[in-house]
Amino acid sequence: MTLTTSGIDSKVLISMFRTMITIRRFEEQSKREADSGKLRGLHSSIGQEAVPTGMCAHLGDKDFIFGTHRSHHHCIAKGVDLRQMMAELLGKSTGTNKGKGGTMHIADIDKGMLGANGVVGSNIPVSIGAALSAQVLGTDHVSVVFFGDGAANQGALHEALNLAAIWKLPAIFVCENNRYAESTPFEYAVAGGSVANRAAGYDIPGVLVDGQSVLDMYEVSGEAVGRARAGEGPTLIEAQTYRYHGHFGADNPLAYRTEEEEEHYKEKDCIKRLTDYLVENAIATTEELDKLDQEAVESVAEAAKFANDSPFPNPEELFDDVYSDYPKGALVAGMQLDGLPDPGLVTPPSS
Amino acid sequence: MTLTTSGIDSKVLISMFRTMITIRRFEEQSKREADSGKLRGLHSSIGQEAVPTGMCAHLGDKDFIFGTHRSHHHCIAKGVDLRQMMAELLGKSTGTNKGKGGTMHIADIDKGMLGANGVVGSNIPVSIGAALSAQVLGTDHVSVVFFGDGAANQGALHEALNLAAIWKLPAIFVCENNRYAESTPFEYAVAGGSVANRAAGYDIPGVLVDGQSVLDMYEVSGEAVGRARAGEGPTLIEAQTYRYHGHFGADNPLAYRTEEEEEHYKEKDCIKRLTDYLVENAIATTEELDKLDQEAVESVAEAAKFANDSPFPNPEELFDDVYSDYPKGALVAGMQLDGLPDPGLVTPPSS
Amino acid sequence: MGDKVRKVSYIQAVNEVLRQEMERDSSVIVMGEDVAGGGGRPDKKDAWGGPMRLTKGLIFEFGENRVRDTPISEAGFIGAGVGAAATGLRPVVELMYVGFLGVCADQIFNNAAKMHYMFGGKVKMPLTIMTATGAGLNNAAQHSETVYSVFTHYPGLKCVVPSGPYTAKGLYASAIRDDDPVIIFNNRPAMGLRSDDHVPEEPYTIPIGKASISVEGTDITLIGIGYTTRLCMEAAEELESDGYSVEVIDLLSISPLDTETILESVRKTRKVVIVDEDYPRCNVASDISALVAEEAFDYLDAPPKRVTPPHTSVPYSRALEAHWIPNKDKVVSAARQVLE
Amino acid sequence: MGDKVRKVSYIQAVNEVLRQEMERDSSVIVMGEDVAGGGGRPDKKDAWGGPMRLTKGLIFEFGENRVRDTPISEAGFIGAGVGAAATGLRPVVELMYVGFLGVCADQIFNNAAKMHYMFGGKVKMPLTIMTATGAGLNNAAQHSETVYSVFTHYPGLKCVVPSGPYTAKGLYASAIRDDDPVIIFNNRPAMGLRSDDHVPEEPYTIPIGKASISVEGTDITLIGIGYTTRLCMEAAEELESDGYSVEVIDLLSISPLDTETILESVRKTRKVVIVDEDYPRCNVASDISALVAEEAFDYLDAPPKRVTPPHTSVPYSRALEAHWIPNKDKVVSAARQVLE
Ligand SMILES: Cc1ncc(C[n+]2csc(CCOP(=O)(O)OP(=O)(O)O)c2C)c(N)n1
Ligand SMILES: Cc1ncc(C[n+]2csc(CCOP(=O)(O)OP(=O)(O)O)c2C)c(N)n1
Ligand SMILES: [Mg+2]
Ligand SMILES: [Mg+2]
Repeated sequence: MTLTTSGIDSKVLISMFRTMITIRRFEEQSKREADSGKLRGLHSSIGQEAVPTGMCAHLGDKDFIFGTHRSHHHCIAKGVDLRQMMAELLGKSTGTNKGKGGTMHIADIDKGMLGANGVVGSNIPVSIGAALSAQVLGTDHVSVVFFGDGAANQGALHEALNLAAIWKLPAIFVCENNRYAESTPFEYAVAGGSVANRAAGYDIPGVLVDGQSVLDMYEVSGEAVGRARAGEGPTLIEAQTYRYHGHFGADNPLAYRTEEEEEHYKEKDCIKRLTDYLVENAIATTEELDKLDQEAVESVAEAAKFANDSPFPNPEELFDDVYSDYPKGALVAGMQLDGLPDPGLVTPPSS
Repeated sequence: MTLTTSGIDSKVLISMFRTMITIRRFEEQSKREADSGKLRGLHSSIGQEAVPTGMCAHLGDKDFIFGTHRSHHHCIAKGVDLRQMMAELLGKSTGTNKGKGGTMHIADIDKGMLGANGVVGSNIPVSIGAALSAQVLGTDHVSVVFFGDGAANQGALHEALNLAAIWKLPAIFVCENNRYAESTPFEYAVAGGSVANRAAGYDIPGVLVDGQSVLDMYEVSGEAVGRARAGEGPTLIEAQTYRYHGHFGADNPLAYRTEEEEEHYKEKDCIKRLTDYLVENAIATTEELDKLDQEAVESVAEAAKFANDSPFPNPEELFDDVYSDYPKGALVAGMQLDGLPDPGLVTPPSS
Repeated sequence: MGDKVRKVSYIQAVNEVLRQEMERDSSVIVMGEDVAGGGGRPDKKDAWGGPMRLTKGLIFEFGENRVRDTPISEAGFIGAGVGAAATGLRPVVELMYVGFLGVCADQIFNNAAKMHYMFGGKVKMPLTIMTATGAGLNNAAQHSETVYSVFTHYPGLKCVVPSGPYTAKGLYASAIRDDDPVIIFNNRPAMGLRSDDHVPEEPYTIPIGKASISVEGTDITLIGIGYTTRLCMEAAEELESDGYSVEVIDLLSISPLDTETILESVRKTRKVVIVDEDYPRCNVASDISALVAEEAFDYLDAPPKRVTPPHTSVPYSRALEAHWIPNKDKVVSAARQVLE
Repeated sequence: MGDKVRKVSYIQAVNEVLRQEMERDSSVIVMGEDVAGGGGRPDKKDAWGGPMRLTKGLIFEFGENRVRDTPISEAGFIGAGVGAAATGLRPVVELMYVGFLGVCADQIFNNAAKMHYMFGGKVKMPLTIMTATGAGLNNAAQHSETVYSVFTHYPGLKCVVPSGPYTAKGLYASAIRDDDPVIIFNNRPAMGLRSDDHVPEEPYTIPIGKASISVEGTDITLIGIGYTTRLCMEAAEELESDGYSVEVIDLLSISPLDTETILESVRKTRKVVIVDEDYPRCNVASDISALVAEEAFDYLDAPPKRVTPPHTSVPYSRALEAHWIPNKDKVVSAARQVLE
């Protein structure tokens, strides 16, 4: 184990670099797929790579994470397979969710990724349920939920913080404060101007961290995870970050934020900063990092090929998995296929 | 205007005494009516009289208040007619709500009492809507919501605090912390052990007050109302109080709390303390106060007589007020009366 | 039969099955407001045993880890139930009154109901929610609702409505062992009642998705949901004394719906009355009426008929509520209209 | 007619009526997430003009006091809408997608719907909620729901479903002027579309509670709800080329339901198909099917028929979603079954 000036094992640093660059390349590819009309409703995580990367570096497959509508970075940081992810984005039967969930619902229970979720704030209570399981079953697993600054205004957060606090659950709340909820600025919507400060009301630690620094993110995450595993209860982390793209594909963010602001955050780009750190501290050379980047590009390309080559689900799969033990078609009118166009002919309606 | 040592006009003090003693006598009578089988689901406010009394002393008919399942004291403090209240409890057509609402839903818009509400926490967002009206319409009216310590755990509070804070609404949040939500102790359910402390997270004033002292309650209420009227935004008040009876009629509170605790709070009884204060400071004699008590007893008795003598609503009234402009019976199957027993024959089912 | 009949109240039956299922499977936990009562205070545990006393005594047997009082934050703890169900527990969560569904509906409709489907079948959701329904106790508009139709509307949820102690015990056992989210609707006015049914002490299950025929008959089918089955039985008695042969179906499950049993019965009797305490628009009675109309059209001798409350909120005054709620007389009068 | 026809998109029609109603009555305000966009930042006002652009430009005309961006806290701001409506304002509040109803349902079902009744008629509730429905855009299970049946279930709420720009403008005006809570369901896939309907510039209203007959006919009645009326029209064209005379009803209001228009039409045509994109259990189509079966039993030549999605959540993959959603072919095939 080679510790660096940051006190972090160099293998971990390299691995975090690989994760972050993979997220970025993956998101560039998903944008290309979206631009070519193959998926809609993409919420890009570019710019926010460091947050889940620093956290998930402390987690194993049996620890749980929960995401949001913007969750590709969470999935990748937790180790979900890129090919299955991309296939899911394209609605293919080989996807993580067999094409049933799509970009806002990717889940992979084997990797401890318990789901992106399209309803803002909705996953926060669910996440403490996983922490409750750990506590009741006596394991030392932890549960981490990621959510946005906008989600911090949902009552669900308040209820979950309170429950996690009174039961001392191994639950970690990570607010990715990217300064906007759609077009609405954080400063306008969050009274008091701080999510981390809300923790005091529940008598739990609240930590503000530079979410563009994976080293900082790694450090505060380690403390929170350690506390949770030791039975010392929950932590609320507010990670200051930024999304480089619009809220979704067609959104032009300059309608509500300035170029100067964008530049300011891109200056602090998490990948750039880790690159500089690794090179300056001679933990890796530019060439080595380029090679990792190249590998990321390749695995993303392979994932894209896999996804594009994969078949769509059969129409009958529509009726699967409504219930775990339910006879297909036994239900009500409408549980049969008739008078339908060939799915091959379906063209994406214009949005 | 005669100011007393407390700095409060003696007329106001006497008037607050009258309000508190009236609430207590009213609640004693409602218990008698309940015991005789004429109403069910009574949540007695005995012990908590000082909280709305101290607040409502600052409010006029055009200011709004909002209550909970336990709201008789709020109604009386805001000036709702005792006869109509009692008639409502008995489900009579002369009630505040024409018998449609009952104990958990008493409302009187002319008096600015916008409703008790049976869903815990539900009225908190509604109350900021009245504050929004005042702000949009440019009046100087304020809106006050009362809620319990149990309600403080509902996400609705968090959302409403945040909204009131960012919009600087003339909204006042009064938590009547009577230490229990049904049988669940405050210390168990509220992380951090304080509701008032939660205010800091929203950057608004949070005030802890002895809710058994109507003088203290009057003082902090005056400050909050003044701030609200001046456009300086919301205040969260936590008033420490106690309910002397069980959660509802049939509840035996000694199953979850101790006699010592009950004694401790009854020692600090709000009426007793105000009586002592008034007599000690020679603002009123015991005889004068007894006379006010006697008047309260009489007006409650008169209300009870009025209510008992009042008719039940006609069966057809069932269909009224579903909509403001809706042709009766025009709807769907079931909008007609047939095969029905005479309402006079209806005996209360055993609970 | 005589002394072999074991009579217990609805509440006792539920309490018993909860205890038995918790003994049987250590992953079963119970959560809700005051389900112990005393919020874990060592000196005051199990003060309430649940608002309806369904969970009385469980904390002593299973401890605070598995029997949890919750703060009043239904979205929080029902959401936690969803997460716990997805990660190895079988939570039984109490939503005190169904009228409070609005504060936690997102957790039930968007997460509990959809995750299994949305995740491609890869997550199981063995969550049981129990809740109280029903008017008749003068509790006014927010505390007297039935609204199981709303849950029935959502694919992914299973909904059961026990009609008495016997069916409650069997349906609870099935619900808790089921890998899908099941909502159990307990009619509050009927919860304190004993019935004459024998309730075996040993555990048993009643299949979800199957209706039961309470009485066989040939002239008309009366369909009850939960306690309205009792109204149907009383109505049947009266109608039988008039010489009619009445079949009564105890629906038990409203989702999945046992369309076969319904259609078979109606094809035989050619007449049907459905009794549903839920609001009349878009309710289970409409569904069954439509089903019968569409699938047994050629067999019907008269139009199907629904007995429901009017399209109004539940009024407080007993003088009004008595007219709002379905009762035996309304069922008899509807049946007579169909029979004549 | 030619150049007299003023064609505007659904979005433009709604934007226009909001502006006109705000001009007409200073107590009308608009609230919701990003309804201006920019959260009132002076330099970035009206960045979005609402997630569906329905409120574009309103902030410039009416200012921050009457056009309010809200934090993401639907229970909070819809609850505030309830309180504002009870105290002198006429709020128009946006619930971005109807699938989010679960986070704010308590405010809608327990407060907005019940207060007028529960308070004995003494409080008015002139609240308008607008929300987006509809599958077809590959937005998966949580962002593609229709679920207007759930709102229809609750007494006290009025529910309208415009079928295009013309009906949207008239129904919005009625909703905003109505003293009861009205929920307006906008079908998202249809919102960007223009239609050939003339949309007068001057304000007009369309009565809530009345259906409209889009085409008269004598052989069969097709009933559409919102955009499914368009499917019915397309199907009617195809069926007419086969020689059938088809009547199409554009329901417009689902609560109150115009039972008279429905029954009159069905008594004439003796056959009916109802097209509803909502989940099939306890939905509006069931209600209408039951209504027709019960009230027009003797007139029917064939059982009523419903075209709905299957009892599943909305799948993401376009390959599956295309089979989930109702379309013209399904309507035609259902109509043929009924006609034959
Ligand atoms: C309950 C709910 N309300 C509204 C939305 C619509 N919506 C989707 S994303 C979003 C903004 C979320 O902002 P934030 O939580 O900061 O996350 P970010 O998009 O910045 O990652 C909104 C309002 C939703 N999905 N769910
Ligand atoms: C949303 C909701 N959950 C649960 C209940 C049942 N309930 C009624 S009163 C009550 C306790 C309320 O406690 P608190 O807010 O402290 O008020 P208090 O009764 O002490 O005045 C509960 C749980 C309810 N009415 N609404
Ligand atoms: Mg954000
Ligand atoms: Mg309390």
